[in-house]
Amino acid sequence: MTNEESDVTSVNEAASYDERSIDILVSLAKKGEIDPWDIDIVDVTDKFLAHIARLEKLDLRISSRTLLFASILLRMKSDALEAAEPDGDDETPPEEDDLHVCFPALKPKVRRHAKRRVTLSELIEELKKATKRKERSDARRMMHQREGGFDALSVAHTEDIEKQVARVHEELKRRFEGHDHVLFSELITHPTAEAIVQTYIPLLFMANRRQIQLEQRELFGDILIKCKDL
Amino acid sequence: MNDRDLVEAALFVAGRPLTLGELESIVGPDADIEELVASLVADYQQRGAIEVVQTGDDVVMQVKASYADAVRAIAQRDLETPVLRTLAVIAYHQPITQSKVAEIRGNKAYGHVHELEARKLIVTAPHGRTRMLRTTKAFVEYFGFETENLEEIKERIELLLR
Amino acid sequence: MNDRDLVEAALFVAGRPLTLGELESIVGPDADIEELVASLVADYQQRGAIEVVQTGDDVVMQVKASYADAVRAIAQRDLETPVLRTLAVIAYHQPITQSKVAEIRGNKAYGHVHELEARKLIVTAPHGRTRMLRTTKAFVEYFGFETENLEEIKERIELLLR
Repeated sequence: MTNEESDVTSVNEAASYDERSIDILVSLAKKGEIDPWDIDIVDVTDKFLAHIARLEKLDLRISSRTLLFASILLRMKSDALEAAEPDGDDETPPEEDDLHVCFPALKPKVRRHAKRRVTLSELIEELKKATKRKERSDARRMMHQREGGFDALSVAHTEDIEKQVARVHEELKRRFEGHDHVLFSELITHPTAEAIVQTYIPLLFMANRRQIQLEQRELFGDILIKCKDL
Repeated sequence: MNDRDLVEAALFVAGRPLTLGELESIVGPDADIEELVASLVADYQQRGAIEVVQTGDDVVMQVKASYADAVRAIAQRDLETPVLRTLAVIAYHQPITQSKVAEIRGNKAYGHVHELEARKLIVTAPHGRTRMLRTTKAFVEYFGFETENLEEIKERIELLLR
Repeated sequence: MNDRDLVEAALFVAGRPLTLGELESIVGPDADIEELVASLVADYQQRGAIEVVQTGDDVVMQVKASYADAVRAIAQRDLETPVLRTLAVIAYHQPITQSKVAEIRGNKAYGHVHELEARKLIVTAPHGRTRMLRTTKAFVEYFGFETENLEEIKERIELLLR
């Protein structure tokens, strides 16, 4: 193995490891199970972007994944920066203004807040429920596999992207007649992973070619497609 | 076991307001819950430092106001001072955007808003790129305001400020 | 305000046993705390569903045993249901990796593991890219298992599952 090859391999490994970590963060954030405020988005994004700079020679599949994650993280970062305000600190509150004087006005009622312990039989009851839920989701997964599970990432990699771009191009041209924008959701008649990926990736290509402009006003919200030069 | 004592036990362990419906589900459908509650309210009024209060459908057991300050320190404080302060800002300025609250209270306010929402003391609704915050009925109940009207709550806070 | 009612209010809000020393720090050094407590114990014994019990230095206000089962459902549990369910999965499958727990319980399990570790009910140790989880002695005490042996705990759970 030449030096260059081993270099690429190690970058590859590091990248895929980083992607997995980011993957977890992104999926948690998507489901609303972590608050973007709990992670230092700015820091994570910067580290991730530094990686991208080293990924030029890599496999297209990794790059497109990377691009997607980077775009999500960048969006989170911009939202985070936008919302962030000059540091205030609870330890050194601002001047005694009306707000702090009003604090004593709020006197909660004094109630009992005792909490009881959970019993062993309650623990067992929850175990039964957890087992049932697991069985159900396993059954669903098996069913899905039988119906032909779909690997979204492999599709973009193996299919002819230009063909897909042409298809989306035609569709957009038709829809832009009389409209200054089209929503991503309008392009998806059946929201399967396959349909979404096969529409989204061509859009990225077209945006890159400055044929259209993509705008997402809310994180994970609908994407606004604006015509530039179709 | 008698029904009145069962209501008393339920209010004691709950540590929060229970609805007449919740009490009925414990005592059973045959009991006259309203009467049992009225009897407890009257009984507690006459004696000691604890009171039973009914507000609409809600019944709660709590320390009488005259003893509240003396034992506040020993009560497990369920809202820490910085969170309470953020809540005060929201109550006074509501409806107010989350970014405005963060401007006044610093970035920690985002965590506070999260906690206050989980405690159902405030509700948040999307508002452009930030969120609009306001207090809830649970807030009114928690602090013993007599009104749910936001303007009247603000007036009342303003009055207390003087 | 009288001293006896102050003791009553303190015991009510504490929701845990208070020592005679703690009560004195609330009521003041001039009061005969033991006498005030004895009077409350006697008073509560005669009436209702609540009792005041003194054991050595500790005084506690609690629901009488005969009412405890009837109101258990309404008392707040110190572990929320989803967290408890994750704990149950860990106890049954232990030692189990964090990623396996997440597979069974979903991504929320990461937060649950965090909480359970903070509560010292489980310990986690690095295991490749994930963590290996198991229950602790505190877990054994909490649920009243007679043994600390993991295999025996699992056997006991299996028995209860039937």
